[in-house]
Amino acid sequence: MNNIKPAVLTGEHFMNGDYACAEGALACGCRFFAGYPITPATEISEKMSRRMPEVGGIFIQMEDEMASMNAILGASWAGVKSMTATSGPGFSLMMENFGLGIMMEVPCVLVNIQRGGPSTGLPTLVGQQDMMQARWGSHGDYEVIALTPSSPQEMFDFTIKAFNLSEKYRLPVLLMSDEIVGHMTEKVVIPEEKDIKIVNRKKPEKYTDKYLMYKADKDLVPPMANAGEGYKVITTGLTHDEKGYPAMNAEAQEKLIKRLCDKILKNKADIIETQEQETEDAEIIVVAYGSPARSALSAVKLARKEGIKAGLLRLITVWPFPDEKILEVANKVKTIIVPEINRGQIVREVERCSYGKCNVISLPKLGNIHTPYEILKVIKEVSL
Amino acid sequence: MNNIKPAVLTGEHFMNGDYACAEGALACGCRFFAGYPITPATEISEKMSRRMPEVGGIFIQMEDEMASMNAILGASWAGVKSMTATSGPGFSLMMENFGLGIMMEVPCVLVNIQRGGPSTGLPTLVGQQDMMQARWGSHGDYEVIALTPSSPQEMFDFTIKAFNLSEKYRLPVLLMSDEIVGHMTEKVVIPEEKDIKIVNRKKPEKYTDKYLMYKADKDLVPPMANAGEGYKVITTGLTHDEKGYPAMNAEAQEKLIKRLCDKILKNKADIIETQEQETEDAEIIVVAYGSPARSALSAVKLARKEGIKAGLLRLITVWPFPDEKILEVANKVKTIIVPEINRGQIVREVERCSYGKCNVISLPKLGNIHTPYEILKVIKEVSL
Amino acid sequence: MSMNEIHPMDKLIRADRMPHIWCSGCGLGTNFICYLTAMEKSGLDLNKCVIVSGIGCTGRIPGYTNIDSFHTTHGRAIPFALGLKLANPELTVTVFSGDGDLFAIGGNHFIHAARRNVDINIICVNNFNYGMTGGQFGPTTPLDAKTTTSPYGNYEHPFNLVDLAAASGAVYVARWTSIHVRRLSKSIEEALLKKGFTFIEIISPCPTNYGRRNKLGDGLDEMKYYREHSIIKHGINPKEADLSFNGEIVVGKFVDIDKPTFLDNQPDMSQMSVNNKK
Amino acid sequence: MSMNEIHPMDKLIRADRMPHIWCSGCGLGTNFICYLTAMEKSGLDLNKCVIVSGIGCTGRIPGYTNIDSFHTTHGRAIPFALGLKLANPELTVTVFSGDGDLFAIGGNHFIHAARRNVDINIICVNNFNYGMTGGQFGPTTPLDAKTTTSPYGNYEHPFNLVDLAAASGAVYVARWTSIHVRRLSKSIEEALLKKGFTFIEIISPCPTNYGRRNKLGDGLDEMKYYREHSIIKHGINPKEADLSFNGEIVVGKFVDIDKPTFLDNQPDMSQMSVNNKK
Amino acid sequence: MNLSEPKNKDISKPPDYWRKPLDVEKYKIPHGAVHIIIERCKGCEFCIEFCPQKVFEVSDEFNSKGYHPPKIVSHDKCVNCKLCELICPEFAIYITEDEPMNII
Amino acid sequence: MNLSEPKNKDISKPPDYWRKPLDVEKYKIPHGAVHIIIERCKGCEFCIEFCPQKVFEVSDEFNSKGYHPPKIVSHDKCVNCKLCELICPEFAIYITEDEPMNII
Amino acid sequence: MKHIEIKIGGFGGQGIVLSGFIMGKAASIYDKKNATLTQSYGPESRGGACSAQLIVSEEEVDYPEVQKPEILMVISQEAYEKFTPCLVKGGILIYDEDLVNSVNNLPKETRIYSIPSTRFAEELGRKIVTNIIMLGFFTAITSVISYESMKKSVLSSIPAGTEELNLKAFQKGYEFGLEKVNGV
Amino acid sequence: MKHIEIKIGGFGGQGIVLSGFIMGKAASIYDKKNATLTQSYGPESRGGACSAQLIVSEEEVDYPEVQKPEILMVISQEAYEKFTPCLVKGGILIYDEDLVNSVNNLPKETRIYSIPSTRFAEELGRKIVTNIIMLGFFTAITSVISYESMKKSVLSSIPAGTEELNLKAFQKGYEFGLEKVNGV
Ligand SMILES: Cc1ncc(C[n+]2csc(CCOP(=O)(O)OP(=O)(O)O)c2C)c(N)n1
Ligand SMILES: Cc1ncc(C[n+]2csc(CCOP(=O)(O)OP(=O)(O)O)c2C)c(N)n1
Ligand code: SF4
Ligand code: SF4
Ligand code: SF4
Ligand code: SF4
Ligand code: SF4
Ligand code: SF4
Ligand SMILES: [Mg+2]
Ligand SMILES: [Mg+2]
Repeated sequence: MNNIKPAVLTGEHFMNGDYACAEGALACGCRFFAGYPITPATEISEKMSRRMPEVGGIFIQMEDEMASMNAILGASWAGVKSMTATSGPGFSLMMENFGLGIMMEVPCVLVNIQRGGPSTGLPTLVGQQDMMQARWGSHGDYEVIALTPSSPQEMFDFTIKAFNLSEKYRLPVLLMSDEIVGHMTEKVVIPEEKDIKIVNRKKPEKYTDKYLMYKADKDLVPPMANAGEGYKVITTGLTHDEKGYPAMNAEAQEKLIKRLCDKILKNKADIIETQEQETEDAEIIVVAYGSPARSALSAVKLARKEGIKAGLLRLITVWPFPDEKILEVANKVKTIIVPEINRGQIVREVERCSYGKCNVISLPKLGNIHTPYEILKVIKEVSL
Repeated sequence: MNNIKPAVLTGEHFMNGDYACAEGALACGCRFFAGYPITPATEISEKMSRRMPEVGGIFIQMEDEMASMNAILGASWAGVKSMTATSGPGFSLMMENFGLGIMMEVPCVLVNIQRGGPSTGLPTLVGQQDMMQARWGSHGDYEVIALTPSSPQEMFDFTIKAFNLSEKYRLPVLLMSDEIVGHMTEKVVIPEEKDIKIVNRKKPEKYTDKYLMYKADKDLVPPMANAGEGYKVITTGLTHDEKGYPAMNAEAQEKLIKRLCDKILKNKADIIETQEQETEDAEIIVVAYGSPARSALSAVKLARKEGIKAGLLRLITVWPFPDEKILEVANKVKTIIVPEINRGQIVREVERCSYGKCNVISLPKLGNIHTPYEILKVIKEVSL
Repeated sequence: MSMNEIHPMDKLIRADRMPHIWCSGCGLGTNFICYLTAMEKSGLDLNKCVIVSGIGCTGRIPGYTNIDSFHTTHGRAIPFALGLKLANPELTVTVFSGDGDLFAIGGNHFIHAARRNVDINIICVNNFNYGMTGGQFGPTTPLDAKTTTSPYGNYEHPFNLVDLAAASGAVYVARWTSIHVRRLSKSIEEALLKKGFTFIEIISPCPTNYGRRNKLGDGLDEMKYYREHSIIKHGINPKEADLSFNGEIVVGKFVDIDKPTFLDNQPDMSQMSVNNKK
Repeated sequence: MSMNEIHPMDKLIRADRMPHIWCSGCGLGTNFICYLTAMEKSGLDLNKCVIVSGIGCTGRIPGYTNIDSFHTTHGRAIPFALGLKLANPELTVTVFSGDGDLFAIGGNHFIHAARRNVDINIICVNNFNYGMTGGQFGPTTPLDAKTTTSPYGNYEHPFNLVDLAAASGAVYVARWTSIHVRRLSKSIEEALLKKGFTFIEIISPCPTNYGRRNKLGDGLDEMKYYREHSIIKHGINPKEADLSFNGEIVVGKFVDIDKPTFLDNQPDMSQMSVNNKK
Repeated sequence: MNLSEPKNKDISKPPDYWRKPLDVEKYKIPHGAVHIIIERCKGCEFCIEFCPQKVFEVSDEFNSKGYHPPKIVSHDKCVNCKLCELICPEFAIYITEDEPMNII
Repeated sequence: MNLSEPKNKDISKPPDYWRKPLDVEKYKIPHGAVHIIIERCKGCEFCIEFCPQKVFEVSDEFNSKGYHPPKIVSHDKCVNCKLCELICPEFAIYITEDEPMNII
Repeated sequence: MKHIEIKIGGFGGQGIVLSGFIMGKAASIYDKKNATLTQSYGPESRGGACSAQLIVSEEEVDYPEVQKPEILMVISQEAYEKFTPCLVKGGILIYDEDLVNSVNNLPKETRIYSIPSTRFAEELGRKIVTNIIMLGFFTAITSVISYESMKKSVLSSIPAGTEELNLKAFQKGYEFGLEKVNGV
Repeated sequence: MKHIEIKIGGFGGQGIVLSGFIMGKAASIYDKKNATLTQSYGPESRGGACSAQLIVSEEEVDYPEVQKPEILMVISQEAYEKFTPCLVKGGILIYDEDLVNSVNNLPKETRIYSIPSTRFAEELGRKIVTNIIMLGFFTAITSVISYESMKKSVLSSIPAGTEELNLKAFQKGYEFGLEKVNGV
């Protein structure tokens, strides 16, 4: 038994983002991982293949990403916290059954270490090109939760946060990381087990004939019965009523889809997290997330040194989108600059939420993160 | 040979939208169809299975939608116009390789007869819930062309238009129809063969050693060599250079992805089609597409009868989005109303493009189209 | 006749959902009751029995079963079931789905789960077509059969499902038809109690779509056909249990072997030392 | 030694892309040259020869081949190839890809294309792992083998690819190793000229990932191992050609039969009358 | 290879729990009371065709779904084999045990 | 079943086009001129190990990629079998036909 | 009659949608009017509720759904119950008297016509032509579609080889309808 | 030294990234500084261009990429050619003299240190420890990371059972470096 490590590796580690993500999952109780290798997310699988047996969990490498996604849904229904990890091509393949997770309200975590796309694209280089796909990639209407870490430490922390949100709101939560963060190695501090805040799914009362699978509480989230507990679970990807029975009509659809969306939208205040740096008096605000948020912070510091009133609004939760926060900022500043490693995705949301109140500038880049100077240059231009 | 029908069924037919789509494809030379049955798109497959052998083409029912998508890409590379048809769940599964089509620049047509989602949802009821997915459903950055017919006649006409655009701009074009239009039966007039305008892909000059697979012309579209013609085609889903060789760096990515997007964005004037009814003096404009555009037209007519200055802007091309047209309208009117069979998707684009210039109202509905009165009610409310 | 109209199976089904959606003469109801009977006889704790399906007429079975039941997406029942089983090995997990669901879109999951010998049970209703979407041909449709997408007769060779299952690694492989109610039920019971990946194919009438278009008469005629044309050949090489259009139907149990399951093969960490971890 | 450094194969490869990305000691280059030689000897019109792959180290082969070449997405080479072939039956279409590409994510397309007997040729390089992504186990990895995702030894049963191919309907099934350059090349030539769905498995060294982690030495050691441990058994039942870890490697041609292809079976419309169209 | 001969234990003969073997209740033929839930029936006629005792016949009546449910023509002949219960796709028939009939 | 015996036509023996059968050019052993494209070599040593005539040996030199290409130690022994050409993964060796050597 | 809305209801498998198709084709192709047919059905292949909705108009049809049908044709009790509440005042109800047996709660001034079409069809030897008999009946009773157009439409919409049977069925319903209308 | 940027370049398979990892771990975990390691590589598993970039800083590292390295350590000619242009004026170049043979076009005032580490490694019997020798050499030459921390980091980053060999290699490089620095 020597050299077998505990689930929570309390202490300081020099660790890459992918590994930190795996450790975060284990630390908050994830005991089922199903994945299919893909650069640059493979290291998560690799770490899990070594660690899961150590902590009595299951690691399985599936035949593809559709299988991986479904396996974690099944595992979660068996009452076990579960996760998968992939990158662009695999993310696309998971989208159909990500929708099943939304419809059946299954807590679990889906990690996307974004690389350059479309198609096979640039497997070894960074991208943030799946941000809109995270929101719209599956057919039908739904709302999602997506978090964007900027460092290995946050890969650890936000994985736990993702699990907590998924258990609380009963849906697959997206951790939208990128190749730079996933492959970057930095110090990761893992707290003691008792200091890790863990949220677990609500359980229903004892089973009676009157038990309703999908009767939501006030928070719009129904308590969850796991398989094997005697609740006679009934669930389907079809539109269904509170009993969980298929209900093939427009009224049932309105009711169900509205609740599924509202459980996110009405709890935005609880879900959304943003971070501000030097924003109080800022006239120019950079809105950023993921790895470019690091360049943006550098740029803002450089700009301040030059006396420019620049600030950073970092999105930690990109979805649900902080509409109100953006409008608040738009009302206050002259210009918003949005650097992204894509051709301008989240900037569209910023534009939408700004209602023309300020100037919105997209700073797209592909295949690499912006240097601070690239962002600084634009800050300077608009500060004139 | 008696009773075998020609490819172009010139004449008047009482035909449903799905069949009209199949006939449109055959009429403009589609000779390869690969599909997998799914309600409410199955009738397209069924019609193709009967008709393709009649016209010397290939109908194949694949094992799933990923296979269908790839089969049509292969067939198109063999020089044959090809198509597939599906609905939500299958559309999700096609997304990864839709991206391959974008990257390899393969002309073909992908039809989505939208039903209610997410997940298996409401197989037999209408939806327009995949409109954003059409734009963002595959990983990576790219631009798409998506058309939204409102009648069986348009199913015929727009299928031809979709093929023409796909051959002209070398990409898979989306026909985003819906269950109501697909299953609706109306008169369809099929013109004489000679009156059907057909665009075929540009061909490269005779092969020499210097031939470059992906060297674009001024229109940003490279001429296309088919397999078997001696051009030593080389193509990949990886980021590539003009030779078609993989190029694993940010510069190649910037260059390639920019061209792939620009060939759509810079040709928007040629691609985008909208239709206006009673808009000249309108103070309230309904922006609609697909089947609800029919309700919207009814509503506008009823409003006019009551002396309200209402108009209809119908989107025929939803993607690329008519940003400029919307801004133009927003500058002119008091209110834009957007009825959609979803929880408000395209309305977000309308909001984004209006820059707060006018009031934008989302009129979402699920599982059925709006009645004219539902739209009229809102028109009346905002006209006060 | 009693006034007390409670069918003894009503406790195992969601009786408030009756009548089910299946057509008159469809074999699915019969197959379903065979499964319920087997589960009851097996002595398994019903609270630990789980049923999973994809989409299709057959796929509606879980929704009518009064145990933990999962109606997943088309083709994905097996990986979903695998997740359930591996995460909680106490569960007895059965996938009950159609030929199209399991072998068209879902074929890859089938062969891989069989290969891994995950301890789940697969029951496939083979009605030679996609019933739910209106009767298209599928990977089990015989050559020349007419369906809505093979109007001139099917031109694809069908799979021999029992052979494919055996070649993929299943430890228990059997085939019955809907008329073999007792043998089928007993076979399902065996499979439920067997460790490892089991596969049972049920040849079943779809009068509405397949039967009608192929002039096989109604459901009753198909059932009679099975009674007359089935031949039991236990232990035969599954390769020789090919089905042909309107020909003899070989039924029986073809494979019943023992092999470590996916969970049996998991690393025993108590034995691990630093050396194993390189 | 000549000063004219033009390799005779340079006309068949995209020589300006040399050196290729494959590691020293990798079997892929050798397998590749066997294919090129076969194609040349076959007498086929090279302008009508097409090569298709998915993603992986093996999947890079098309990009180096100086004929129409398609590097598609992971797992999807077969349906892409099928589209090419059916849309233009004049083409000779070969899929050259890895074990993971063809049998993990792509497994379903394989069994279905074989079932349909689409006239394409599949060459699968089985290096027992996913080379390109850094050496994870896959569906052909032997039990107990170490890979980056089986650090304690692989606990999944592998497929016997030749058996699976045969059970799925392939009309030509053979297996060779990278050392069997002449037999392999001849076998590829046969497959190229054979009508119907053909399958050739090539056991091939991946010293960097699989070999290193399993103490098999470098590429040369693996090649020597194949030379010593291969045994040719033509015509053996593919079921008996199982591979085991570090054991005997049965090679040879196992299946060579004739069967109408997908295109052969297409309806002959000149025969159609109104009655057939009901 | 992995394929061994299947263990043909018992599925080749009809399982023994379906009815009590005759020798247990010697001289008595089990007898069942047949119950039909008319409204569930979809008129497939499986029960009519396959009941070994030909207990049923098609009736002329319709149920509210428009199907002709079976009617019992010779209730006395029922031997409680429960085949009808097992084969009816609609959960529309079940058998309860009745006093066995002496055949001596 | 579909499985018939494979036609074992010719792949069980080495194909005949690899070198001219000896009886064609009686009394002459074919002889090849060996060409190595040093810069392509990745030092796998396949050629060295598998050349039936042991024509090669590892050289001490490095090419610019840092690999040791083979060197020719007994050029005269080459019988133009082209195995090296077929087995070299790097397209780094090829053989041209040389004057055959008389062995009488 | 500038714009008329028709609803047909019954079970899946009764040829409901085909009836609507034949009517619509007659109106559209042969009578040269505008016709829009929509349908609705559930997950069942057979036996589930099913309806067809047809709008026949001299103008273009914008909104395609039927909201308040002027004519309702029903072939099941369930469809009767479900759809009669929508029928306009003074509308026409046509039904199969074998399958709809309790006719009540009707909107005011409804004109009611019933026919034992299932029985007639059984007499003709093929239950499957019930819907064609109904179509003949419909043609006699309403003036939405001309007799000639409807006949053409029937003939061009049924499987080859079944012309005679279908024509007989159509005629049977038509004549029965004429009798009803003319009060014979 | 508040913020220092280091770049390591060579071929895949040479342990480039591991070198960066060991340095970064030493700085971060044992020297208690901030360290950020990033890497870049191509599609090749072996033999392709590969580099590691390490920032060691007393402050938090925001932008993680190395733009103008103060220290460049290269183990292939290709890496030499590619990366030397970025080296800052007065920076340090460390290279393997067996694998980098033409050293020219260097930025001004570059301090150059070379070591035959591949040869040393072959002498130690395992070519694989080339990078550990380089690390020892690096430790002696620069003052970025303390000797003790680097040693601990080496020991905690290599496979169990290879401690002795690696320590020997590290020591070899370190001593050779000390000689160079002290001009012995
Ligand atoms: C991704 C996806 N593609 C297609 C469908 C449509 N679909 C639903 S069931 C089905 C086939 C069902 O056939 P089978 O599994 O044989 O079941 P049966 O109805 O015959 O019992 C299909 C194609 C779907 N729901 N999802
Ligand atoms: C959808 C998708 N999932 C995963 C990957 C990552 N991926 C690329 S190649 C590969 C495996 C390759 O293995 P194999 O086919 O055996 O080829 P080899 O490299 O061993 O020749 C994987 C998993 C991908 N590109 N796309
Ligand atoms: S369509 Fe076929 S399989 Fe489906 S319920 Fe009807 S008879 Fe059964
Ligand atoms: S990783 Fe393996 S398969 Fe890939 S090139 Fe290297 S040796 Fe060959
Ligand atoms: S129990 Fe047996 S004998 Fe009695 S009615 Fe049923 S099938 Fe007939
Ligand atoms: S078997 Fe059941 S459904 Fe069929 S006729 Fe008999 S009672 Fe009715
Ligand atoms: S041709 Fe044959 S004998 Fe000559 S060097 Fe090559 S392998 Fe050796
Ligand atoms: S076979 Fe080729 S690559 Fe290998 S050592 Fe010989 S020449 Fe070099
Ligand atoms: Mg089926
Ligand atoms: Mg491989």
